[in-house]
Amino acid sequence: MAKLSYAKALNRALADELARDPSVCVLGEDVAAGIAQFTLGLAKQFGPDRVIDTPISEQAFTSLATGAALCGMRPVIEFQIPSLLFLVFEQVANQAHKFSLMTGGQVKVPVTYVVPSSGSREGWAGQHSDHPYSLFAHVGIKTIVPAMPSDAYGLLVSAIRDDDPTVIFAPALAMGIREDVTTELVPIPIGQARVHRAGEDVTVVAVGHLVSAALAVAEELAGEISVEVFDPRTLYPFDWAALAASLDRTGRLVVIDDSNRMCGFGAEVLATAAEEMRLVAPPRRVTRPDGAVLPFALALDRVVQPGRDQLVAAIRAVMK
Amino acid sequence: MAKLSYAKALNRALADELARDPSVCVLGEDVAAGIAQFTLGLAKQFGPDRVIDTPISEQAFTSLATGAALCGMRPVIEFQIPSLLFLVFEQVANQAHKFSLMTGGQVKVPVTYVVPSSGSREGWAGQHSDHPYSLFAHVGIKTIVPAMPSDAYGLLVSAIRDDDPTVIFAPALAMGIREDVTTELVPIPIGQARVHRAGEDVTVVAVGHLVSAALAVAEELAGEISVEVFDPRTLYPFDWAALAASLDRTGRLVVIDDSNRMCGFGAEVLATAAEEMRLVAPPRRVTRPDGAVLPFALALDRVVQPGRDQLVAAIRAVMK
Amino acid sequence: MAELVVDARPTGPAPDPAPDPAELYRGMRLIRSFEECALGLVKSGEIVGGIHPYIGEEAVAVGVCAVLRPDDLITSTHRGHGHVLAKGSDPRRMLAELCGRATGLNRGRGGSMHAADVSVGILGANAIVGGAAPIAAGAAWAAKRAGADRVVATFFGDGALNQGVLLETMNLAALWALPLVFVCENNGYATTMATASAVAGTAAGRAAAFGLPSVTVDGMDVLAVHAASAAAVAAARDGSGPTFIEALTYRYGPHHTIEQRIRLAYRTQEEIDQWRQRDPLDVHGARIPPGQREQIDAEITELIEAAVEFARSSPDPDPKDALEFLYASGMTGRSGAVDG
Amino acid sequence: MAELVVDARPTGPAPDPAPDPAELYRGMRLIRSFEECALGLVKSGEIVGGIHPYIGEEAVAVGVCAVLRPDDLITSTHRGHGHVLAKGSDPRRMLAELCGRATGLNRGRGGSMHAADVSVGILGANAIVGGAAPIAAGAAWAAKRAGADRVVATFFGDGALNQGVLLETMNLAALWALPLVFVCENNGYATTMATASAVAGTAAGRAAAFGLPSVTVDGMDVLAVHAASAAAVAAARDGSGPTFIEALTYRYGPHHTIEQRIRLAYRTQEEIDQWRQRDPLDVHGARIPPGQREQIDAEITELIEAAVEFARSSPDPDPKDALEFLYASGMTGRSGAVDG
Ligand SMILES: Cc1ncc(C[n+]2csc(CCOP(=O)(O)OP(=O)(O)O)c2C)c(N)n1
Ligand SMILES: Cc1ncc(C[n+]2csc(CCOP(=O)(O)OP(=O)(O)O)c2C)c(N)n1
Ligand SMILES: [Mg+2]
Ligand SMILES: [Mg+2]
Repeated sequence: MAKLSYAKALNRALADELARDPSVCVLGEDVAAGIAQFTLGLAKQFGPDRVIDTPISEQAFTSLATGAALCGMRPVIEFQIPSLLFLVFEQVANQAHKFSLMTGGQVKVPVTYVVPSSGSREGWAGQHSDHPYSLFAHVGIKTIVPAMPSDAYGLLVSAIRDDDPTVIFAPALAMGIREDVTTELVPIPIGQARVHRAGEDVTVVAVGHLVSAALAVAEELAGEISVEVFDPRTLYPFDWAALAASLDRTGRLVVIDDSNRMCGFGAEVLATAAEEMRLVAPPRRVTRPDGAVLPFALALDRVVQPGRDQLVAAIRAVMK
Repeated sequence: MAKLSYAKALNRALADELARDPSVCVLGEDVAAGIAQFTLGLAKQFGPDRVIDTPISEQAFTSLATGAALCGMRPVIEFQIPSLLFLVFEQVANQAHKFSLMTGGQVKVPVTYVVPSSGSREGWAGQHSDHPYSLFAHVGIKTIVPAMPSDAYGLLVSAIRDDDPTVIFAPALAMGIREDVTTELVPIPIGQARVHRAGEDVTVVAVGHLVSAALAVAEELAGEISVEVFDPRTLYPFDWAALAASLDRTGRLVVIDDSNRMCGFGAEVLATAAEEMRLVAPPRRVTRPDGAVLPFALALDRVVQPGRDQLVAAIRAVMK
Repeated sequence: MAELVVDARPTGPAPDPAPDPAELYRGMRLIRSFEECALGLVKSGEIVGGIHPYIGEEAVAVGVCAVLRPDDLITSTHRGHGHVLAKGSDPRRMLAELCGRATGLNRGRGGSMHAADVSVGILGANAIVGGAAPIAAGAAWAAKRAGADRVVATFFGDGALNQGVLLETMNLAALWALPLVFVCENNGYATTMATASAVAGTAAGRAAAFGLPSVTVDGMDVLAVHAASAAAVAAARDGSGPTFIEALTYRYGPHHTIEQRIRLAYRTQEEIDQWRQRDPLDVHGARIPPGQREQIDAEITELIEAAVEFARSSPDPDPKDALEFLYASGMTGRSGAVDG
Repeated sequence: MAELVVDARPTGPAPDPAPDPAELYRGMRLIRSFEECALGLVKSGEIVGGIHPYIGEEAVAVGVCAVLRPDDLITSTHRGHGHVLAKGSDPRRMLAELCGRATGLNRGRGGSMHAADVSVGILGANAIVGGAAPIAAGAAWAAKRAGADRVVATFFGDGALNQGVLLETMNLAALWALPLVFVCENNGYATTMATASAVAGTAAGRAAAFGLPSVTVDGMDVLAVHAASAAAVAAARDGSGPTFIEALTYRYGPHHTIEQRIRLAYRTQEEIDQWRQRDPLDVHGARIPPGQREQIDAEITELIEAAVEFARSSPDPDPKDALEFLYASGMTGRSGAVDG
C-alpha cells in the first residue's frame, strides 16, 4: 500500500499521458527544470520536444496551444501563478472556448491548463494568491479542483483526453496531501462528485484543499451533528444530481469555497439548491470576502481565507 | 420636458466631468471620432489632450491609466467591445484593483472603464457579444449597469469621482432608450438600488436593458400578479438592504440577468437571499445558459439571451 | 467533424510557381464582386450586423493565397472575406454564412468575423485584432513537429502591430523557426487612426527586432505580392523559418458598414481618389487581354448571382440548436430559463 | 494617505551630475548587506515566503537611482529590494515590511514583491513580469501633462522582453515622447531559462523597433550605469523622450530562495565564479580608499543591525484589519463568514 502525494499524482498522470499519446505535450515556463513539481523529471524522460520551455509570453503560447490543438495536438500548459490566468483570459475565454461553436463544429480545442499551486502560498501576497476558478466556471471552461491525490491523477488524465479546453487548479495547500493508494490509479470522469463521508444532518460542499478541513470538522462534530462531506471535484460541469440526492437526505447545505464571495462558486451552489432542491433551513456559505486581496502578513493572509472555525459556525447556523 | 437618450446621457456626464475637473481625461480607440457615441463631439470641445486616441494596445493603455491615476489623474477608458475587458483582465483585477491594499493604503486608483455597447449587438456574433459584468463583481471591481438614461448619467459621474477602479457596462440594447428628464441630472450614489415599480407578490431583480423588459412584463401581468421591479443599478456593491426590504413585502424572488448562469450575478442574488432574507417560495433565475457563446444567426443569438417569455414563466413558477 | 490532424503527406499539388495572370485577376474580381454584392445585402438587411469590406485590398489576399497549397493554412481577420475566398472557399457557402444560413461555412454560427473553412485550410477569421497570429503559430508549430511541409500564413492589419500578443508571437515564431508567414495589410488606418500616429517605428522594424526577414511590397499589385509571398512560403516550407510581409494597400470603403451612417473626417476624398488610381483590378487587369477580362467578369457576375440565389434559398438554422457545437465533447450546459 | 499628485515644481534638488564614488559604494554595500541579512531571516523563518535576492546586480539599481531626483519616480520588480533601497527608502521600514510588520513600508500588506514607498517616489515592486512598465509610463504621462519635469525609471528583467505589454508600452512611450527610462536588467536568465533561448533578436533591437534610443552597459560597473543613466534621465527631463538601457549583469544567488531547496542545473559553477570575478562591490570598491571602504562597511553593518532590531521590535498588524485599504474610498465588502 503506497502513499501517493498530490503533487506526485499530477506528475504521474502527465507522465502516463505523455507516454500513452504522442499528441500530448506540456508547455510552460521552467517546465524542463520542473520547479513547480508538476513536470519534474519529465524533460529527461520525454525530451525537449514534449516538455517545452517557453519565453515569458503567456498570451502567445496559450493561443499557440489552441492552434496546435486545432491541428490534432493535445497540449497541456502549466501556469506558475494563478493570476497568469488573468493575463490569458482573452485567449482562453474568447478564443479557445468559442472556437467550436463559432466554426459550427468544424474544430475542437483539447487544451488543458494547469495551475500547480493555486490560492494562497504563504507569503506570496496580493498578486500570487488568487483562486479564480469561479471565473472559468462562469465563462464555461470545464473547471476542475481535485482535493485528493487519486482524484488529481484521474481528473488530469480525463482533462487531457477531453476534447474541450479544461482548467485544473491544484491548491497549494493540497499539493502536499498524501493518500494511501490501494487500487490502481484510473481516470475519473469529469463532472462526477465524490462523497467522502456520508451524513444525515447537513451536506457540506467543500472545494479542493478545503475538503480535508471539512472532513476534520465532520469528525470533530461527529458526536453531535452528522455531516456529509461532498466534494464536487469538477466545479463545472457540476454534479447537480448527486447534490440533489444528498440534500434529499440532509435538507441542509453549507458550502466552503476559497474564492471570493460575490458571484463565486458557493453562490452558484446555493442558488441552484434554493431553486431546485430540498432545503429545510437557509443554506450558508464560507468563502473569501467580497473582492478579497490577500495581504502579505501571514496572520492577515490566513484570516482572509475560509477556515475551520467559520465552517463550524456555518454548520451550527444551519442546524439552528 | 426634454427626452434624453441613454447614449447622450453618458456623453453628457463625461462632458460635464471633463469640464468640471481638469484631472479627468478619456482614452481609447477612435474616441476623437466618437464612433461609439460615448465621446461624440468631445475632442472638438476639449481637445486632443483630454480626449486621447490610443493605438490598439489595450493592456498598455489600461495600466497607463492606472499609473496616471496613481499620480492624481482620473482617467476614463472606453472599450469598443466587451471582450476587450478579457484582454485587460490582469491589468484591472490584478493591478488596478490591488494597488490600494498592497501598498498599505499609500495610493488610490480612480479609473473608470466604460463599455458603451455591452452584450449582444445584433450580428456581431461570438467574440463581440459578451456581458461579463459578473466577472468584475467577483474580483471586486465596482460594477455598474445602468438601465435608464438618468441613471447612466448619474452613475457615470459618481464613478468618475470615485477613488477606486469602477467599470460601467452600457448594454447595447439600452443605448437607444429615451427618458423624460424633468428634474436636473444629478450624481447617483454607487450601491443604491432603484425600485421602478412597487408590487406585493414578487420582486423581480432586473439588470440593465432587462429592466425595461421587466417593466413591460409587470404591466402585462398587472391584473393577475403584482410585480415589484427592482433595479440594482450597481451590481457590486449591491444594495442588500433594499432587496431585503422588498422581499420582506413580497417574499418571492426572480432575477433576470444577461450574464451566463453559472456563478453569474443572478446566482449571487439568489444565494444571499436564500441565506439571509425572507423567501416563501423557491427563487428563480432567468439568465444566459451555462458557458454561453452567442451564435451569429439572429434567431439563434436571440434565444440565447434571457427573454420576456422566460421571465413570465419564472414569475408564474414562483407564484405556484 | 472535419478533423484537421496534420498529415505529413502534402494533400495537394504545389501551385505553379509562375503566376497565372488570368487566375489572379479572377481571384480579385471574385472578391470585389462578392463584396459589392454583400454591401447590397447589408443595405437590404439580409446580412445582419454589417461587414468590414475588403474592397481595395484584393491583391493582398489573392497574391498570398495563390502560392499556398490546399493543405497550407491561413488565419484571417475581421476584414476577412477576401482571405476566405482567395484560399478557396465556396462563395455560395460564404455568402450563406453572412446571411446566417444553415448552409453557411459555419452553419450560420460565425458570420462575417468568424468565417472558417477547415476543408480548405482556413482556421478562421478572428474578431480580435492580433488574436489569430498565435493560433496560426500553433498550427505552424504542429506542422513542423509532425514533419509536414505545410505552411501557415497569418493576415493582420497595421493596427495589430501595436498588439502585444502579435509581438510575442513574432518572437516565438523566430525563436522556433516556424513555417509561418506574417502578412501585414497596412491600409494606412486602424478604423479612424492613421498608422503614423499609432506606430512608433515601422512594420519592418518590428520584424527586425525579432530577427525576422521582412519585405515591404506594393499591395495594389498582385504580382508584387505574389512574388514576395512565393519567396516567403518557399523559405517557410524548406525549414528556413518565418518571414514578415508588409503589403501597402488601402481600403476604398468604410472601416465597417456602420461607418456609412456616421460622418467621419479621418481621411480626405483626395486621398481615396489617389489610391483609386491604382485600383488593383485595373493595375493587373491591364495585363490580360480585354476580351478575357470581360469574360471573367461575366463569369464572376453569374457566380455571384448563383451565390445570392443559394443563400436566399437556404434554410435558417433551427433556434432550438442554438448551442449545438458549444462543446466539441458533446457536453451540454444548463439552459438559462426555468426548465419546464 | 500620502497623495502623489504631480507637482510642477521639483520637490528636490537635482543630484550632482558628477558621481560621488563613496556614496555609490555605500549604496551598493547597503543592498548587499541588506540582502545577506534578509537571506538569514528567510532561513530563520522571520521572513515568510522567501525572496528574490538582488545580490550581484547592485550596480544597476544604484547607478540608475543616483541620477534621479527625490521627486522622480521608479517602478520595480519581483527582485526589487535593491531598487527600493537605492531610491531612498528607510532600510528599517523595508526590512519590517519583509517581516510583515505594521511599521513596514506597506504596513505589512505588501511584502517583498510589492514594496512601495510613495514618499520617496517608489510606485511599487510588481509581481507580474512586465506589469509595472505601463504603470510607469502612465506616471510619466501624467508628469508630462502637468508640465512637471519629473522623470520615471522602470526596471525589468530580460524575461520581460518577451511580454507583450512591455512592448506595447515601448511603442506608447516612443509615440508620446514620455519622460521615461526603460532599465532592462539582463542577468542572463529568466528563472532557469537562458536569455538566448528566450529572446529572438536582442534587447537593443527591441528598442530600435520602436525608435527608442538604446545603450547597453556593463551592469557590474556602477560608473558605467551612472553615466548611461545620467544621459537618459537628462534626455527625458528636457523633453527628448524615453531611452532604453540594457544593463548586463548577473545574480549570484538563486532565482528565489525556494531554489535553494531544489537542485537545478541551468547554469554552471564556473559561470557563477567568472561573474564573481567582477563583483560590482569590488569593481567599484577598488576606486575608493580602503579606509573609507572599511568605514562604510562598518556603518552599514550597524545600520542593518538597527534595521533588524527595528523590525523585530515592531508590532504585527492586527488581523481584524486584514482588509483595511482594500478600497481607497473606504468602502468595505461583506465578510466571507457567517456573520454573528
Ligand atoms: C484587440 C482589439 N481591439 C480593438 C478592436 C476593435 N477593432 C476592430 S477592427 C479595429 C481596427 C483594426 O485596424 P487594422 O488592424 O489596421 O485592420 P483594418 O481594419 O485596417 O483592416 C479595431 C480597433 C478589436 N476587434 N480587437
Ligand atoms: C507574467 C509573468 N509570468 C511569469 C511569472 C513567474 N516569474 C516570476 S519571476 C520570473 C522570471 C523573470 O525573469 P527576468 O524578467 O529575467 O527577471 P529576473 O528574475 O532574472 O530578475 C517568472 C517567470 C510572473 N511573475 N509574471
Ligand atoms: Mg489598417
Ligand atoms: Mg533575468
